[in-house]
Amino acid sequence: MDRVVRLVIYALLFLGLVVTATPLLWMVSASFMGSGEASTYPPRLLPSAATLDHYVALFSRLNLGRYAFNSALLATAITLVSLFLNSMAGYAFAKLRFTGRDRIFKALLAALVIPVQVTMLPLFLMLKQMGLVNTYWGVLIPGMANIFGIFLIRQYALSIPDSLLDAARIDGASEFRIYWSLVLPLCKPILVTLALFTFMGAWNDFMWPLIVLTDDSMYTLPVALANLLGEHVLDTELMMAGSVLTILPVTMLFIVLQRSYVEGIMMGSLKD
Amino acid sequence: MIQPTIRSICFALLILLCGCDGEIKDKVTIDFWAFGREGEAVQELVRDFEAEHPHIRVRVQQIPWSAAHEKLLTAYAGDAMPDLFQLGNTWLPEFVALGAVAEFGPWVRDDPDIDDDTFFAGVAATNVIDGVVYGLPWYVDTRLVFYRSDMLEKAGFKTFPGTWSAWREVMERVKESVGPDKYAIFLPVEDWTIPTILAMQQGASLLADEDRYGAFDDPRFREAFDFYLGLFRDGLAPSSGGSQVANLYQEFSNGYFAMFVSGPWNIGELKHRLPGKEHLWATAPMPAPDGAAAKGGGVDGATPGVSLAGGASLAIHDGSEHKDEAWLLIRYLSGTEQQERFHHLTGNLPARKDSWIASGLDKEPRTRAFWRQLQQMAPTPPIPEWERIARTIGRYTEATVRNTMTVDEALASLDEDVDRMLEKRRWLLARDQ
Amino acid sequence: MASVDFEHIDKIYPGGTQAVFDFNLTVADGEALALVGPSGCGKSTLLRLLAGLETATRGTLRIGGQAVNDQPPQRRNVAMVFQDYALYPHMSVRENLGFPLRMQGVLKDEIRRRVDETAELLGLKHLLERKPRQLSGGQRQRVAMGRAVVRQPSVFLMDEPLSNVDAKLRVQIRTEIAALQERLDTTTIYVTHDQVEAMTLGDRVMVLRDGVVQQVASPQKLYDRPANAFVATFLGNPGMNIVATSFAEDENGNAELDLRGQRLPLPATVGRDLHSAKGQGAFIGVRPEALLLTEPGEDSLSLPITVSSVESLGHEQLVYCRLPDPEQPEARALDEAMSDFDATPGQLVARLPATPVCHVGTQLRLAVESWRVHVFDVDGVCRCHGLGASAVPAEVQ
Amino acid sequence: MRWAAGYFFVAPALLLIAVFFVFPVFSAFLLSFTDFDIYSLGNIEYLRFVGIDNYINLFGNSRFWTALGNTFYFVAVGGPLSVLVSLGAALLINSKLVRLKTLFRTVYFLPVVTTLVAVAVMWRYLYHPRYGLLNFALSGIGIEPIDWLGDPFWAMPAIILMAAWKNFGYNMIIFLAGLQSIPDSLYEAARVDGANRWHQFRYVTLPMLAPTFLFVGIITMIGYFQLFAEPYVMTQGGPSNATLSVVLFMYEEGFRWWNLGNAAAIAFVLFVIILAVTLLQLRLQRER
Repeated sequence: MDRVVRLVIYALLFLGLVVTATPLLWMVSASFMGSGEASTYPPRLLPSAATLDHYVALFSRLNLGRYAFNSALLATAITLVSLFLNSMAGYAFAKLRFTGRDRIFKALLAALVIPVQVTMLPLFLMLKQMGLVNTYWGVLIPGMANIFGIFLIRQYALSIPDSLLDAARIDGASEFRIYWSLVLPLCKPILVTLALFTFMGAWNDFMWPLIVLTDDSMYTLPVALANLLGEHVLDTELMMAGSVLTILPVTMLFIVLQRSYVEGIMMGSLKD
Repeated sequence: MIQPTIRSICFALLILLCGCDGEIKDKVTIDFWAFGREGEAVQELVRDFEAEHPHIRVRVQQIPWSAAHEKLLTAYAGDAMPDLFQLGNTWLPEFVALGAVAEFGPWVRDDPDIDDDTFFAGVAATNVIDGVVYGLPWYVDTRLVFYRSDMLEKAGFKTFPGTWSAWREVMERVKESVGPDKYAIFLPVEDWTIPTILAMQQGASLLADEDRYGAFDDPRFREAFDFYLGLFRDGLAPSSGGSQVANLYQEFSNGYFAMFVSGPWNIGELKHRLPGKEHLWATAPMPAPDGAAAKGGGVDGATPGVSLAGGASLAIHDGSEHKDEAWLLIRYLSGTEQQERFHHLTGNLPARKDSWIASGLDKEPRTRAFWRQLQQMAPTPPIPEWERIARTIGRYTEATVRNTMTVDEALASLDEDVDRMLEKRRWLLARDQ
Repeated sequence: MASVDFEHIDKIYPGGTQAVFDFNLTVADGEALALVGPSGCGKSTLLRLLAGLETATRGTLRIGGQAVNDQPPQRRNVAMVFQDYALYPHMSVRENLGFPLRMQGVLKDEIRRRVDETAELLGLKHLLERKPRQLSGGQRQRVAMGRAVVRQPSVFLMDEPLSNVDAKLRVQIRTEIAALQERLDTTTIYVTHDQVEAMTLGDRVMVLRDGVVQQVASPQKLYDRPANAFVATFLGNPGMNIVATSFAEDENGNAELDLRGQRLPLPATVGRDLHSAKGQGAFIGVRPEALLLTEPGEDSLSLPITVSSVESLGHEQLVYCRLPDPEQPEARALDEAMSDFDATPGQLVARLPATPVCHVGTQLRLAVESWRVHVFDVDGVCRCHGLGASAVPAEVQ
Repeated sequence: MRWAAGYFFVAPALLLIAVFFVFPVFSAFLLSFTDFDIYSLGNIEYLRFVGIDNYINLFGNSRFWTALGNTFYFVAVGGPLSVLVSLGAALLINSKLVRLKTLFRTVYFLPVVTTLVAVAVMWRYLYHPRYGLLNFALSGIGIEPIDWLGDPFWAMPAIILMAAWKNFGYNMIIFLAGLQSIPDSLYEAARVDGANRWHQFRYVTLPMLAPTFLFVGIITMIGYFQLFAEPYVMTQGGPSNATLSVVLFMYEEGFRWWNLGNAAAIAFVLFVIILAVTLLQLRLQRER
């Protein structure tokens, strides 16, 4: 009985594996095909002769290096800044006493239901007033503080024993010192997770950079890719190469750090 | 341990974030937005321009046509307009109304190289609003028919027809000869240009009362619309939309369809993408409606029916700090010689007539169709809302092609939608009177 | 080194709970004071007030004569050892020990020297490069001590420092701490809920309950002369037995107690102001070791009991027994008041030698020498230690 | 003094959230009562206060209803589908009989971290009616080619399918966490009480997963209501508006045609819907 069940389970799991991985593998494969090869019947799974032409074209003609740089720059900046600000706030909500703390925190949680699209229109007008449309800052600023990040850090910081903070106070550390030399190292697991979350979120973000950036020298990869699609919709293989390059960095990052990423999701969901 | 690293990364980031816009002092940099293929090709011309004007640097940004209108408006809304930009000439009224475009008056008047007969009249007219010049035509564009001459021949036709009825007949014959899996003509289902051209050929005005209201219940519009829909209904065109056609050129070459209606850039594309098959395809002006009621177009095929006065103009952002330099570049790009070069690079047709004659385009068979067509052009209504109205026409066209709406419903809703879009225009007009 | 003064300290938390009521105490320079009481009695609050982790709602706190109410923790020069040690988990032992010095801006070489010195003192030398999670419980405890010692504070604050150490080790460390305190001669305030620790480590012991001081005295005195029934039951393991009785008068008008019909004479000095209490309830207290399985002598009283359970501990046995139910309803009402100091009405525990073995259900008589009986009034305040001739009036707190 | 520290720590984040989130939310509310458009951007005198006209027009606009209908379609079909697939995958992986758990988990999760735009671009090609891999695979089992993105009937299912592929890994992880938090002793107790596999699933696993279900349900629903990038990249809302979502509609109104007043009204309607459905879900959960 168990053997039959086991067989069925494995069959289903491998089916899932095929369904999940095939599109991605095909994308990689198609990116190495010669022009027009992906649009044939029956569809080809592997290139007849692998070529790097499309990758070369992306970097030489289509400026992909620049977009990758922009994506990396913005995602890194958003990650660092938001990590800093969110961890400060999350720690304070968990461990410091001040009037209205719990009420403010509840209000923040309630605000999670508001779809971000509501804010986009006025935000655009505000940034325009501040002269920040079409600048890196325009992409960066709205991502600098994030309620979910604060929540995640707070949940984790709750587990830091108060006595540790008190000990540091008695040992003569200032409040900022306690945060910097004690809380941050102690929160390292959640910080790594949140950093991954934020980085991937920023890397994959599409709608806001699409709205706020007009100058193509500042485009992020997804925006550039959508742009490229408008122009090269017929060049399947080129688009696949662009997609591969857009996906590759986050995928690598995930595979390397998948453990803490997955744990982070569990943490964010269970400690509700 | 890790802190110094983080700190130095932060610092480096700050420098990057602040310092990326650094400019070299004594050079003037002008931003130039160009769309699609033009954006790629114009770079070469711009390099020569920079060589001629060492104090000017031009940053060309290439924007896909599909996003161009949106991007320009976003840039306007966000105060991020380039100094100089290409502009579909049906969009010009919109940007003029917004005060985003600089007047060309003195420059054009004082220029010895530009007079009333330099450009095609129909196209030049789209750059003038209330008597003021706001843009200079860069290249012209109109829609006409590309067809597979071999397939037509196989169906028994040596020349392309000049009237709607004859056109219809050709399509029917072609369809008979290619069988059920292939089609006579390919028409993108959500397209607004072809129904609009057909309607303008019928003499429909599209909008009424100084463009305050939609006028799509006009029987002339209706007639054009019916003709257009008939092509789908009778199986002459595939009604499944563009997604069936992954690659227009490949499918055209495969004989999936025998005709399509498009603009001049496809001459270049077809040459480029279908090497060695030049003898298989040709171009022809839009057929004209039958009978004398038609507006503009000639009677029964003697002259082409009207088509859209399309094309792209070059305009200068009113808030630009480098208008003079931008004008220099425009002047350079609309010079006879550069127009010719641009044609060779992109296949786009020069806006200057003398460039046509100098390069013999008016004689070459494929472009000759355009030369003829360009004499027969009509502008779309010069109002800011046009682009949106045009897309709405496209949407309702699609709805009828797909049979989700009857023609009556579609046209009524179209009128209703357009009236709503024009509400602000009516208010503004009433207010300013 | 410095003395510590609490003057009229009140502490009310933001939620409105009052943890400390009008608290007064002076700890002399170099003295070791143990603060003991059940959890939630406010003893930790007092430590935290002194450390500067909480601010007093009212009153003045002095260290070395100087008011420190408004001083942040780092300016008070106190060191604290926490219940869970509060070692910084990401720092090595060396870094943990050096941290307070680093915060004071002590130079690197000096930090090194002093950390080494402290490590030597506490036998931590070989552990200096380890992280806290690589240490055993006892070693962690010692590091925590070291971190307090290294900065040479004027006051040591210890918040139940032994409660996380297993029982065996606890005895050892307890003596070490005592020796260390002796040697450093630093004013020490030691909070614990364990009476044994309090008794062994404190020069004086203070018993605290619900934010109110019950008694401050030397360990021996606290045990022998508890000021009230709470202190009496709290100290000792098992604590003092409390039995409800009532006041009465003999035919001569002398005050006496009526315990299940037995008349227990009270000394005249005590009896005088109890006259008015005639007929009221009272308690007597007897330590388990005072209950004897012998015939009552002339200066002792006898309690008829039934054995309800026996805990044999090898060298002795703890015999739980019941007194017959009282007849007077008012005495029964008094029983209920006993839950106040954690005693079960009618139940006694006797600490008896291992033999003869007692059996459940046996009816016995236990004898108590009258000088070992404590008398408490209805509010639990101790009125006298001993009965009859041997009686000593209790000090009124 | 310590209070000051608390404020010092939360101030930067709260300030940013107040300025760049809370304030815009209120502004959006005000904006939705004006006819702020491209004319007003140029000249603020052209701004009119129009009361609730934007909302009235919205409810009279058939495209809005289409967008709303499509969005509900996407949420109602795509949400449960993706949640069920996630649950299935989690149960399979969590099975005691399976080895290589990490491999399966990682591969299943991979689509989640990929860039939406890039995979949408890729799926456009997979869905190609004549050359796409999907139709080819279907032809293998005798199914006629489907014009996935070109046929109004199939376009939304195509988007749903892609979204399920992209998202199921995330919920799967949450379910896995939920499953792993069920103590083994419960299953052992159930087995001792004579429960078979199905009974164990029905009477132990499912009830114990209820809080996880609620959480997954709510975050999936909130996320799915904000459908945008998939149709933006794959279909631009077509064909025949079959994939026009509320957010795409808002984007078009707001950032293509710059009718910010209208767009703000759309955004608010979306907000109210999300809020209502969230409360409804919480309510249903509590009643159970």
